[in-house]
Amino acid sequence: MLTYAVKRIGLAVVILFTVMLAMYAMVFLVPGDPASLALGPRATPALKAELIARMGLDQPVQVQVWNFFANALQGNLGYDVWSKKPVLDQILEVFPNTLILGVVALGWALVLGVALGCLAVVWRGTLVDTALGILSVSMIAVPSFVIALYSLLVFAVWLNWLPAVGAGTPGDWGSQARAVILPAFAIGITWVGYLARLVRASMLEVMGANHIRTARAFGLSEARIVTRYALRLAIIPTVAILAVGFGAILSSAVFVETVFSRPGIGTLITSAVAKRNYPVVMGTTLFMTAFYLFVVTAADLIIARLDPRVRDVFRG
Amino acid sequence: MTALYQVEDLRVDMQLPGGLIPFGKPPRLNILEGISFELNPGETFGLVGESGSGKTTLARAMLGLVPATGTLRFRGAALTEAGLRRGTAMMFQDPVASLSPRMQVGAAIIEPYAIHRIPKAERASAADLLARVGLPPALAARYPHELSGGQARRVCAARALALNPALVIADEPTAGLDVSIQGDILNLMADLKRDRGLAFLVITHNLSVLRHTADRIAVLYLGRLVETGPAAEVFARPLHPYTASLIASEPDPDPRRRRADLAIRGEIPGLLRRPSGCVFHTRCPLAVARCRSEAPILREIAPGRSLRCHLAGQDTTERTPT
Amino acid sequence: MSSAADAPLRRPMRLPRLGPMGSTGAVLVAAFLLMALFAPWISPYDPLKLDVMNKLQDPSLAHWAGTDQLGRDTLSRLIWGARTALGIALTSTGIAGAIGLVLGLIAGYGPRWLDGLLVLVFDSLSSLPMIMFALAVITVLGPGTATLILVIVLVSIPGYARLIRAQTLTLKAADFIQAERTMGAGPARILLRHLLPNVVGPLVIVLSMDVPVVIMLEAGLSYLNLGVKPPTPSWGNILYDGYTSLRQQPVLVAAAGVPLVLSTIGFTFLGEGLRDALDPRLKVRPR
Amino acid sequence: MNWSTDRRGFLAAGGAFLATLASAPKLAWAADGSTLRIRVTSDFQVLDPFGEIGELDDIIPRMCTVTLCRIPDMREGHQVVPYAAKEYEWTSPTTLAFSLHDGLKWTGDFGPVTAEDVKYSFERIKGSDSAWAYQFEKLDHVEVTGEKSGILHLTEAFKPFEVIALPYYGGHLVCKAATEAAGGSFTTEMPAQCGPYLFDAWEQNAKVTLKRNPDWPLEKPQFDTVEIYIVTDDQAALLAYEADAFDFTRVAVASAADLKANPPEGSALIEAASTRYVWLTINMNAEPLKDLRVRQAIQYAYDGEAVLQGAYGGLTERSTGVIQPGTPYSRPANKIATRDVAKAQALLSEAGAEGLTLNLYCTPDSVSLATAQIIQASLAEAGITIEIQPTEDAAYWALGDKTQGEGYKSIELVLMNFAGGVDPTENLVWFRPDQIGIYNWSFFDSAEYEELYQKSLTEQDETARAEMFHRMEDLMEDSGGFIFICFEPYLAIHDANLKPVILPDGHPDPTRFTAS
Amino acid sequence: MTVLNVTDLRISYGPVQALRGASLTAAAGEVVGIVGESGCGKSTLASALIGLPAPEARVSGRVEVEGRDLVALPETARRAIRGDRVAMVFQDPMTAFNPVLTLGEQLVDFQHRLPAPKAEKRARAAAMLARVGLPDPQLALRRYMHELSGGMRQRAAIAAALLMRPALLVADEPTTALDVTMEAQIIHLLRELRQDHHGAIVIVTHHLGVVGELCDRVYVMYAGEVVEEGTTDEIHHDPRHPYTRALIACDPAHIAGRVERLPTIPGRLPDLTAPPPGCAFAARCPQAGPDCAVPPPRVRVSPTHAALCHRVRP
Repeated sequence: MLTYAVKRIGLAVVILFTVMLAMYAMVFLVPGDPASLALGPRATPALKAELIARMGLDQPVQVQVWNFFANALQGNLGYDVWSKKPVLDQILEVFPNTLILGVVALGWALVLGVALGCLAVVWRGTLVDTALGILSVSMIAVPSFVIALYSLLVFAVWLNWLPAVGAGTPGDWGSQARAVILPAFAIGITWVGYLARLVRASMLEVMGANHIRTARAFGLSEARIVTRYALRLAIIPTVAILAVGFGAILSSAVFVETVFSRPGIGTLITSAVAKRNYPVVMGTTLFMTAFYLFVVTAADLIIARLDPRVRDVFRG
Repeated sequence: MTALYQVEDLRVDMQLPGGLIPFGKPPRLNILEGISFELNPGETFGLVGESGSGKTTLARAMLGLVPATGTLRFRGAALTEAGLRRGTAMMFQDPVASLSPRMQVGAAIIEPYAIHRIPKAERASAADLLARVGLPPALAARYPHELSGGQARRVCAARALALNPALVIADEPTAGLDVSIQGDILNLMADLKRDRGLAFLVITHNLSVLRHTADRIAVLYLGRLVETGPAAEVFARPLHPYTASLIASEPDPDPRRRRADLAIRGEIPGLLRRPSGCVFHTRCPLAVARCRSEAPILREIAPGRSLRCHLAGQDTTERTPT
Repeated sequence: MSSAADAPLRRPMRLPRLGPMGSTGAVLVAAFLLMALFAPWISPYDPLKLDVMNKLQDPSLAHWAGTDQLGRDTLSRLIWGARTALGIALTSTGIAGAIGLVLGLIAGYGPRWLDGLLVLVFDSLSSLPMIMFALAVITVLGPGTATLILVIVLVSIPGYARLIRAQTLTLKAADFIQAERTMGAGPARILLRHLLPNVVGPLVIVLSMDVPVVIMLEAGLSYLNLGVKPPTPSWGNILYDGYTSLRQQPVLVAAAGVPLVLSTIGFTFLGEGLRDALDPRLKVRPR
Repeated sequence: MNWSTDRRGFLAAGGAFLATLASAPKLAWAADGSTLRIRVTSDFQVLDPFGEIGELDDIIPRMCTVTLCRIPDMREGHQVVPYAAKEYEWTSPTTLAFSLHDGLKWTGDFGPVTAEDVKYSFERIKGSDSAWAYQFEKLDHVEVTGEKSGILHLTEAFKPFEVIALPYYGGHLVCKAATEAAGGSFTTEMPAQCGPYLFDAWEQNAKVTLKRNPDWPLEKPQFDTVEIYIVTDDQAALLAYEADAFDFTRVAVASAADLKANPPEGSALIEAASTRYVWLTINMNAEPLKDLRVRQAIQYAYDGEAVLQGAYGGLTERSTGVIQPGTPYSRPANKIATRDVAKAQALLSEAGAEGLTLNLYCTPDSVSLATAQIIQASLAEAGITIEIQPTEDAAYWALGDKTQGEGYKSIELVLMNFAGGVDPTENLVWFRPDQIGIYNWSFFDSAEYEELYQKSLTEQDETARAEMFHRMEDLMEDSGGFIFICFEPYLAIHDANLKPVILPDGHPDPTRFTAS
Repeated sequence: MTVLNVTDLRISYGPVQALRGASLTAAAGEVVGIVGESGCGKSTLASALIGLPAPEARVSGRVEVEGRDLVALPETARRAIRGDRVAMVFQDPMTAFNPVLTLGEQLVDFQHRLPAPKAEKRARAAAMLARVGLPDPQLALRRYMHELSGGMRQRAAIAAALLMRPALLVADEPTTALDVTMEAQIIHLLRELRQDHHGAIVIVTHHLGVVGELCDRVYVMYAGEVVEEGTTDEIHHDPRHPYTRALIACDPAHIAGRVERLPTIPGRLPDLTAPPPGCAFAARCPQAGPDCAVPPPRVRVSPTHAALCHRVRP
């Protein structure tokens, strides 16, 4: 298990480095120098010079690359060209909002998705199963930002039930909870569909396996078979997909946060794109990549705990 | 008589899969070592061994599908790609899987002609090839998954025959077949051998397949040849304790001849836990101290019979319960 | 257990049976393809023709879906929007599919070191959150259709390549490929004649399931004004126009969503139908 | 279709249970008059007056520090009134004497606000590379006559100085000691504050909170707390306003007609002319536009009426220059006032420039995009193809910037708008020859213009000044480098109980907001 | 004492009539073989013997274990019998165990009917593993299935089946997945175990060698029917049904010395969606005549020996 964990984490680190290198290389595709490009109207040469110096853009390329990596390893993702605040600070400031959104979205999707999936298994082959199948696929199909927009129009503007913008007042749980409902609904609905389909498929696959027949042959109760023998296996693809899903959800947060003007990683990055604030764009992307890799790696380690076969693949 | 196919001191190592990224050099695992034997034209050579003995790897090495060291000669000359490909053919253990799933049978069996760009005039028709293995021409329009187990084997045989090879390597030719059909395939192989002078290398773990078909057999244990010799002699008087155990382990359908005793205990060790000395010593009823430390070599102990055992020539049949 | 010989004759190349969901999808997809293809002939107006005096009209006989904030005919813009959406989606998934196919075959069939390298690149690319990576590229290259296609191609390749690689690795070890090798078939023949026909099936399924993702991405970025440039009609642009004109003309925002939702549903249904019919065990990762 | 009525109708029918879920109705200020919530479009970047850029950059110093004088609400004229200055007097055409209120003091032990701070604040910008250096172009020096008194010496008589320089941007005072301690400049953290409010909290890209300064000696502002919300999208802001997320927000021009017809309950709409002037830059240095006839063809083909209707909802009129209409200085009419497509086509064929394709750059906001698309359509009728290049802010501003490479020489058409000042010279300054490669993107290079500009600065006679300005705008139009589009109407919506104060550049001054 | 009594068992899956009226018995202390080729219905029969037919199967007839009819009992009652009075050794020991639970966890689970503390169940499991010849049973209890060798898995499967001392042990192809040396060991083990196991053992196999080595009595199945039954000796040395004869003749192990051509059975299995009304083997039978078109009688040759054939005379 330890070997597996070390290898899996090592792989994540290597991937992160590759991504960092790629993101950094993109800076040199920018026509003109990124510093002055970023400062915009009425920017003074002094400001530009200061920025160039702070971003280290006057150094030779290899020094820049080295600095970049050295800094990133210390958690220094560079500085916002406008506010001069460290990018990491900005990210950490808004990240909780996105994280809450992601967790709530995935959370309700998980509860409903697993429930629908189980219903489909129970009523397998019936009209209910077919209807749930069509419903799930439809949920997968509809773009989350369209749902976001329409739910904003209906529930916030038309019915005025829930706030239309923002993430609620810090410290006020009630207002934060109200603010997260619509965005989480919009993002999560796709995942209700995915999870329902996935749970149905993996439950059916596992329940048809030979060892379930063995457990039945030994007279174990159906409840015990499902909870102890089937679920543990059926949950494995769900855990794997949840990790990937977390990444995808954080990605779709870009649109949904913008629609709801909700402070978060998505609004941070879109406003940075609008300003060509490349350090923020790059820093945010790297941060989210690292976070995604963290989640996926953690999920893989969880899967390895759930499934002893996986960790032994690496034993060699 | 020159040997059709000569194997001398063959060795195969395999690379173990590392992680997802090749960190350093992945470990290598020895599969086969010191394999030497020859195959004569027109004979059926049986290669027997349990799963994990390396018999399929040996077949693949002989066909140049896995990298190997040692000397391989086909028709007296060093292996050439073209010579080998046109002179040999392989029948796989799972016949359906060995046919391209999206290719009709008719196209599949003339595939060798297409590969070697044989002029039309020299080609046999698909119907003709099917006829050679006793199948109706209508089968040419089927897809592999539409064939029964016996039909699929015959189709593979037809494909193997296309280039008129001198040697056909058959991997577990009867695996998965009911006894009532098993004979069909073995008879077909016998017919082809007789009518076309084909040599067969039959790879199997099932001794009973070889009993009636093989001219000579070789016994493989954990990547080492432990015994070779004429089939009749080996069956009648196995020299290696492993061979003897294999023969003795065959269950007998006659209840009146039930074995009282176990011929052999334990299991074949994994390739990662290859025993020192003689690879068989962990299960050998006769093992002595020397067997644990010193690896025996394969020696010819009588004309046409070789043995890899320190206790060479000891007649082990006495011990073999019948 | 009945032997394979008893199985009814099945032709693997025959058109798959799609089932009700897949058929619905196929009909929708066909409708949108026709709409995109014949946009110049079926759209009642020039989608770029302004008529500011008649802006934000309610639906009428003259303008079935009303007009937008510049007086352009919404229905015509929606029809041409199909062209934009499907054009980008099909082009980018097509290019990505082709490149992914080649890279996947190379990784799966090529030398080990190359495989390792490619897999690392695939893993890295697919670890980037798709939309954020798209935004990063847009920051560097500026928005526009070409950037959009480039981004989609870049982020899609790893998925396709990994699928093809996995299939190739499985097939490479399969007996029928080994059989080809024993018969002396060269890599080109094995790749083209035996591997290719067996890997394109899953690829087509995955491609068709990715089309709605791309449509969504195009619409989303266009909504943020980071996608196709105005005045080119895009469902995302129209949706944004509708959003900004919400108080004056709610029809616009409602109308833009209809083709967007119907087309993504159509492609998803078709993809699911294809998967169920051809390769039910194929796992499709959400994006 | 009437959105608001539908909504209310539904709510009425929807039952009390649903209504409890809905946001609380707007409360009367008397009940909770302590927090003011206003919305701006973007976050602040630099709080140092030296480097201020955007709206919030100006609002926060206005709240946390002081200016010598301030201008009233845009609807109440431009006459400045003393603010931090207890005494404020033009002692001669070139000298302005002031003394500061007692009790104004910096936070953090930096002591009282002194005349030395005034001197430091102004002189460090004067002649520097700050964007606001032009404000102090006519300032000679600041004479400190006492701890709290001093005299501003101008190089020549220039009455508009008090409007241009003092009420905003560079006019915000900074603490000399604190700023020097911070290294001579600062960005997002003010080293010392002295205004009616103090900076309290910043949620980046979301919200800035300011709290009442307990030590503020002058008139007490009405609100204990001011929350400034950052919502980029106008429509989102309007929706949020309707959901009672804030009390004051600017709204998109496109919403005006509907808001006027169906104002949200308990709301008031501010509709006013603003100083933001919009024009189309035609770069006469770009290869396809070097021929005056081509530029004039564009001026003739341009459909001004369609733009006003399509992009501005008919709320504003065609401008005749960069000086606000309705003022004595504005030019009576454009020379090319009516559209003439045939003439445009004739000019094009004369110049041999049929089938011309030009790039039109604009920022990607909905009004600009609409304007660009109408221009695109109207020029298409004359046979000119326009490729619209919506360009994000930063890249947009780099287009005509000569420090960004050679691109400024060849940009073709740019849709531009600037927030103007009060004095016409503040708007005309950007088209002087030395602004080529900075903000004069038309490559408009007129010696006569420069001469008139310099004269207009010191000319005291209004009529003579007006003559000069008219001539300058004629020169601009004749060059074919400009199409004057309009002055953007200013639209904001706010709680009916609130009385906002909006400065001429459209920025609100929250310190002066009152509520009943 | 008769432990198992199957009467006229019929099972069909949709249109396929997999089992068409099978009757058999097994007594305590006896090892009964069920032999036949693929498609003969023996796996269907094996599932029915432990009261676990496929969910879509339609079952009629009786399967009495210690007098209780598994077909008629409700599922809860059937479940109470499974793993307690009847147990099964499955064909593929790799997939027959849960891959993510240790062997110990599963063996403890399988004793859920036993009112005993977990530690005791674990000890019982260890003892049983030792009994079936697993070296170091304590270690084996902590292992996952993929960590055990094929032989160890099959021994573990047998241990699992014997844990509750069932009255009926059904072994479905217990040696098919194994190599010949391992097969011999498992046969040996089963033979050893029957000494101290007092219930009935039913071995389902296609391998005549396994039957010869292990069974006291044999039922030969063809196309969903029991075509011949008898003691192993009777079946081997005096087969009466033409199919049994052909089958035995085909087995190469049976043929002493070397032959040029091996015997085969021509033709193929009848279509079980529309089985012939008469003898199912008639189409492939060298002795078939017109009378074979009517259902053949069950002809008793000896008290223990009977065959389903027109040609067999008592």
